[in-house]
Parts: sequence; structure tokens; C-alpha cells
Amino acid sequence: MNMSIKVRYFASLKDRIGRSEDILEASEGISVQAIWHRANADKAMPDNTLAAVNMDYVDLDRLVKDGDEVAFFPPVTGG
Amino acid sequence: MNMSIKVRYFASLKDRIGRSEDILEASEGISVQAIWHRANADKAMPDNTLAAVNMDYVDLDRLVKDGDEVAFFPPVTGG
Amino acid sequence: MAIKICPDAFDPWQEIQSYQRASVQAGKFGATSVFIGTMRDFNEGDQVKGMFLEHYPGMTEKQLEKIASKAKAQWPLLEYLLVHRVGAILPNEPIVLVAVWTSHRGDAFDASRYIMEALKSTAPFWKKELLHSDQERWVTKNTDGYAVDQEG
Amino acid sequence: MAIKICPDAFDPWQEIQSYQRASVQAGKFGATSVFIGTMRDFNEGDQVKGMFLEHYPGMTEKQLEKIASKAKAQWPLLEYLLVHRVGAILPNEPIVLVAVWTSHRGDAFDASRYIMEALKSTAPFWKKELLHSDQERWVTKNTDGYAVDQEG
Repeated sequence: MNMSIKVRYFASLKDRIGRSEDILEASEGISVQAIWHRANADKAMPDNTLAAVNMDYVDLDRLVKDGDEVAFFPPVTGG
Repeated sequence: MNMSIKVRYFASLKDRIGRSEDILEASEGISVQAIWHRANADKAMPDNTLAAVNMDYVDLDRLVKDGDEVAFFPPVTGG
Repeated sequence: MAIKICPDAFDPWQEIQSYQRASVQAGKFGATSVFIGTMRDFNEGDQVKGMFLEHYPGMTEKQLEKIASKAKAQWPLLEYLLVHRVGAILPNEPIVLVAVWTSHRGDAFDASRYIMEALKSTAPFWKKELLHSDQERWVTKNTDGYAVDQEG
Repeated sequence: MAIKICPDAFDPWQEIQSYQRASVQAGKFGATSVFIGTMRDFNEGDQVKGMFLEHYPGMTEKQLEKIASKAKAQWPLLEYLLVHRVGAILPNEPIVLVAVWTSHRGDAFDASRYIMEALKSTAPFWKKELLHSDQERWVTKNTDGYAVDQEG
């Protein structure tokens, strides 16, 4: 089954790759890590990149479901 | 040489002994502990009594000088 | 219990006073611990004339709620108020406010610090500084870190 | 750097705001940590309708100055404000206010807590509670203690 996944980028990572959002078609069973490579033409993910699925932090091997929102961003610096 | 020593009492200790202040005549070389007994007719000092000389905390064996202000009080409970 | 994301400048003392009057029961709290983070006009040896605070709307609130829930589970908090600024910020403007009300002081100190450290390490905010030279740079790490579980 | 003993009720938020405006250099502080101790209407299971806070005038100021000096020696404090109430106090009235301004948050948290704990264990204040039953009793110990060197 084909899934539609929204991918979002924030802060310096967004500046670096020049996009804030992708909409990807992917097959079931794809991981967050694989989503990155699919969206970024196999470019390496910068060190320290954090990932979230549906606004919760996840590990990169987490599998993604249809309709999920995946986000990649650098270490947070609020407060 | 005879010294004049002011002795002060605070809070529950003041209530307990019924006085806030004594002026004692004493000889040189007297300790804070001995000042207590001189002022209080050898009654035991309540447990946990703190002592100060000239507004600094002292041990009970500290010797007192002419003109010193000695104070006795229970554990502090401010803040 | 309130969490606010502010796109405009806020007065932290006014926020606390209003919140306390409206929501904190008089006579029941013995301790209030407050932390305010304020924008400085220098960082890492450079003069800074402005800052942009980006965040991830939705995730920010979700993570702050998680932090607050964890704090409530760990300490007997009577009330808390959490305010975080986003957008364009000038030096001397407050960035973050954490206030907690408890019966006893140990809990207030512990909980406010926990909330701040957890916020610093898990809430999705990012600072971009505008230097005196007009150069822009992303802040890459927070100072004064204390280890807090990333899984928030 | 200010230490105040207040015989009348004070508004802690007003005290902080006034002090900050008058004495804390804008743009230089990144962290403000505040602790406020407020009178509760209960203690040790009893309803309390008032309190009298006795102190040792002169020694109080001397000990608070010592505590502040020690804090300044240990952490890079830009400013601090320390206010303590004395005399007759009603529930919900503030008893103590400690505020410190620093560049970084770790220092602000550490210093404010140190000052409070040192104050609790060495500043010569004593609380007498007036219970709902009209019975009076001296508070004999502080709750939430943390060991601080008595020699202050």
C-alpha cells in the first residue's frame, strides 16, 4: 500500500537543505531514516539531527505509518 | 578587671526565662557558657540553644570581652 | 496550570501577578519559584542586536505539556505557569518564564529547575542571532546544560 | 545589591520590578531566579490565622550580608535583592523574597537556592504562629531543610 508522508525541516537544517517541507509517497515499512534518504537524494543526515513523528521524538529506525508527519531538526536551543 | 556584658534572649527562650536582656558584671576569661550559668542561676541551657557574640555565631567555649553583646536563642525559623 | 506561546513581548512580572490572582488559591502556597530567561546583548564574545526564535507549532505545546506532566507527577505542584516567546526578539526582552507554586520550598526549587532544563533540552525552539555586524547565525547549543532525558 | 527588612507588608513583584528597573543593567543579564516564601493558612495540620516574626535587629542584617557575600564569592552574580518581612503577618502575605540576576541560568538557580537555605539556617528570625484556636506556638524547626554550615 502506498502512503503519503509529510516531512518537515526546521531552523538551520531547513536553511541548509533549502526546503521546509516535502510530501513523499512511500511504501509501508519505511523507517524515519529511509524517509530522510528518500527525501534528500541519499545525502547524509547532518550529525546531531533530531527526528520526530507526529510531534514526538523518535529513533531513526522507527517505522512510519500513512499520514504521519515526520520532522527533522537540529538540537533545540530555546529557553 | 571587671567587665560589663550585655546578654540578650530571643523568641521561645526569652518567653521561657521571662527576660529579654541582662547586664552582667564578670571577670575576664569568662566563656559564653559560663555567662549563661551566671545569668540563669546555673539552670541548664535548653538543648539546641544557639549563641552569638556581637552578632556572630560562636561556640559556647568562646571567651567574652568587655563590652561584648552575648545572645542566646533557639534554632532560627525564618524564610 | 497554563502554558503560553507568545509571539509578542511579554512582561513576566505582570504575567505572574495576573496568573497568581486568578488561579492560585490564597493561603495554600508557601513557596513560589520563578525563573526568567532574558535576551542578552552579547553571546559567545559577540554583540547581538536581535534574535529570531523559531519553533515547531504543535510540537512545542505537546512537549511543554509533557514536561509539565512529568513535573506534576514528581512534585506536588499547586500551580504552574510556563510562557515562551517566539518570533523577533530584542535584547532585554524576556524569552521564557517558568513559575511554580507549592507548599514547600524544596519542591518549588526542584520543579522549576527541572522544567527549565527539560525545556532547554526537549522543547523545539531554535534561536537565530543577528549580530552587530548584521551577520546572522544559528545558536548551535545551549550553555549550562544539565542532563535531562531526551525522550521527554 | 540590596537587603531589606520590612516591618510592613510588601509586594514582591513590585519590589523586583522597581529594583530591576533601577539597578540591573539592561541587556547584560540572561537569567533571573526568584524565590518567594508566603505565609500559609495551615501548618503541621493546624489552621493558622496569623504569625509574628521576631528577629534580632543588627544580627539579622549582618548574617544576611554574610550570606550574600558568600553567594557573590561563589557565583558571578550581577545583582541580588533580598527582602524579609518582620512583625505581624497574615496568611497569604509574603515573608521572604530572594531574587538574583546572572548571565547564565545555572548560576541563578544555584545562588538563589543557596541564599534561601543559608537564610533558613542562619538568619536570626523566629516565627510564632497564632492558631485558629487562639493558641500561640513557636515554630521549632523549618521544613525541607538542606544542610548549610551554621557558621554562615
